[in-house]
Amino acid sequence: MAADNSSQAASAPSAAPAAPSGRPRAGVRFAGRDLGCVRGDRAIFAGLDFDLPAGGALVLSGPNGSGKSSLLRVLASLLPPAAGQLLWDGADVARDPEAHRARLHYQGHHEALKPELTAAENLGFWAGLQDKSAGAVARALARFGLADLADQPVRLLSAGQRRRLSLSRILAAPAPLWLLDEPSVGLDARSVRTLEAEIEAHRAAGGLVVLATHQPLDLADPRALSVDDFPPAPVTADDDPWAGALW
Amino acid sequence: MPKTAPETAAAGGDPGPGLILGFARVVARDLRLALRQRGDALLAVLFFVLTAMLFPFGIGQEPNLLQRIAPGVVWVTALLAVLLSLERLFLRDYEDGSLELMALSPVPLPVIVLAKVTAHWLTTGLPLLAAAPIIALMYGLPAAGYGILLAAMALGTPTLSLIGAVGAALTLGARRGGVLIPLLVLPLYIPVLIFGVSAVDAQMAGLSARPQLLLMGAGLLAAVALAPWAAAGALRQAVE
Amino acid sequence: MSTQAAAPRKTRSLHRFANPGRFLRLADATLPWLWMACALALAVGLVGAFTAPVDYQQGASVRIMYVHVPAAWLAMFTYTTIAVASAVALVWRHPLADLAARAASPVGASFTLLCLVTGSLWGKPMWGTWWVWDARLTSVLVLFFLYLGHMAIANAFDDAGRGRRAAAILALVGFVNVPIIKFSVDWWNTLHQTASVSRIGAPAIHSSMLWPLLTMALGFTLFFAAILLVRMKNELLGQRLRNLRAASLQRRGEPGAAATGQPAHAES
Amino acid sequence: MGNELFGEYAAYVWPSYGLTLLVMVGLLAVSLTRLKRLKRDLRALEQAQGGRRRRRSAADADEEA
Repeated sequence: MAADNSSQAASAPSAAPAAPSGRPRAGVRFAGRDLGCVRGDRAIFAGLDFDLPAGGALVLSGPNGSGKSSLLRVLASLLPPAAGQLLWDGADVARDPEAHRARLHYQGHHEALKPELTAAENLGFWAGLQDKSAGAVARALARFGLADLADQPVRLLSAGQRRRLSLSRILAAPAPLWLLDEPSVGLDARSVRTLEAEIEAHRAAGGLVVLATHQPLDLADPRALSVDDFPPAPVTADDDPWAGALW
Repeated sequence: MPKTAPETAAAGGDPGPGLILGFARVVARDLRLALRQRGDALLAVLFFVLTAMLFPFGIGQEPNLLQRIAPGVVWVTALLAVLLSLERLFLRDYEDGSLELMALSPVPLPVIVLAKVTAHWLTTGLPLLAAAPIIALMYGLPAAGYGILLAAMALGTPTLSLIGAVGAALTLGARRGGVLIPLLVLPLYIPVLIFGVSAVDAQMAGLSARPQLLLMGAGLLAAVALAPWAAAGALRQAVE
Repeated sequence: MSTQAAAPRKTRSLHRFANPGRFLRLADATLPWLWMACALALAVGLVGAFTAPVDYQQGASVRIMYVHVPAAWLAMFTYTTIAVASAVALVWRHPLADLAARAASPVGASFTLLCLVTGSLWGKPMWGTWWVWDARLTSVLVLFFLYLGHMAIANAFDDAGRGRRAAAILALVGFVNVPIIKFSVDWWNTLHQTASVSRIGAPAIHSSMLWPLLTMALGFTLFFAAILLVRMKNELLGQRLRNLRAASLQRRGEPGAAATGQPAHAES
Repeated sequence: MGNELFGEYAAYVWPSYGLTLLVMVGLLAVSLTRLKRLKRDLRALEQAQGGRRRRRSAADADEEA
């Protein structure tokens, strides 16, 4: 995928617009300009823009395969965008990927848990990579009601319990940006409410959340974005670079 | 420095643990995982001893012939044993999503690769080192050769694991990735094999094995410097 | 340039190769000249090869040198080209470099095989065996496996781009290792130098034998350049075909999508 | 051009040159036939997607990537 730099000169980011909700605190802003994504030889979306202030929640919607997961992976810098720019506080994320990775938690479809290790050991490892103490792990487990399962090998846990354990990984080490790919799948009603409470607490503390979900979560004034509204320009568009070249 | 949650939430993530701490934590986890399923390390050693035992059936048990081919057999079978265990280096983490999170963690990916290779060497390379004298005994290697054989393998097997890690990382997500690793990695193993065997041969011939060991040490340092970086690049592609 | 207006965006297709149109026109322009130069060089080289004096020791079999050495040179030259193209592809993400590496690999492998076979044909009259563990032949044999590994991993992925990038890393790792392998094989060869295998010292190259050799090498290189351009066109057209097929599949899934380039809402 | 050309090693010299010719012609044949097939498929697909003006003026602004 050719990371195309020449087009950025044309859409130089203007000064970040004032926080719409009139919040006095000049919190951080997370924005995307003209994002394009190619996975394999297929263009997933193009020309996608979004803007998320501190404390904001962006809910991605769209049918399966419309690119919600791909967008989340682009935001997590796992998948370099084929076009466009990601801006954190006005600064291009690509310029300092380490800093961007340090400020986010990504929760994908996989739970990244080892069946042989216990719940505490699994969480302890991930928190350890963020240099967090055992205390933070215990608190995170407690918040998702897993305190008594701490010493259980993960292979004995149910799918729902594993899902909650995976989500509690995010609470163990605070990071401003949460990227959640269908976090509520497999959770029972009580856990969904816990998840919503945690997200609201995170937002209240000035954090940002981008999540893709099919089951609606009731969050305070979420911003909606349908990835479907940014289909890639079909290959045979007028600006076809092949025109007049073949024969 | 006590930071209340809001500041850390708004300001930015925490700087990760130091490189050494991050390295140690990954090694600790991998070793704990390996201990919980001891099979893999044992399989590698069993394969090593079993394959080395096959040669006399093929070539005959004529003592000084076996003695002459002893270093070669030990090294080739050790190399194949390491090769067999390479696929599980990243595959399980790739499949259960751990690799993505490691790529996103503050600990740099090359350090994580180095840690995983160290854990792999401790669970595969070291047992081979322990089993090598048994095979040397079966082949009647003269006593003088054991020390050099172990020294050479101590320098060579980590290099094999490091180069193998690049092969394992490259084939993640490929159709029948595991079958591909030998084809990618074996040509790169040839220098280690040549110097490893010639170190023991030199010792047998009464010459000093210093040049061979020095070259293998240089090879190891080069591998430590370049392989994690190349494997990390391959892993970044795999988690896209 | 993409406009921010709410009107349907005229974004460029994301499959931007470095302006394939220009490369294809450039290739079409240079190919005839390349083929002519290649044919000329080979013709002159062959004439020179067959009129050059025969080496007193090896007799006429030395004439094999005029294909064996250029093939060995091309094997190395192609691998270097692949390594450079891979570096460009990985560092500057230049899509054409990716394609060049993938297109060159089979050509390199074929000439490496040619070099091995002609080497053994050359060695047979002298040593009575088809294969001899001579340092250079063994290094070329290892290089042949590096080529096979490169081709295998380039095709091992469903996603062509992923395969090319993985092959690029392997090419760089392999390129770093080639001198090390060469050094270790030379070391190994001198150690196990059995009496019967006399190192085939490069025959004293008399000038009348040298210029045909260089001309043949030039001819081989020109052939490589021409075949590379043709194979790169194949890769480009293949990619284009896949894109068109993918796009038409996508469009068939869109009820009421206009035929021409109007971006329609993808229902898929 | 008598004996030197053939000499007693003719059995080795000619196969080498023959093989070189085979490799070169083989590569060329494989690549050119594939090129022809690709062009045929592309032309068919292009026509199938409606009569786009094929020959665009050279002044068409091919955008630099």
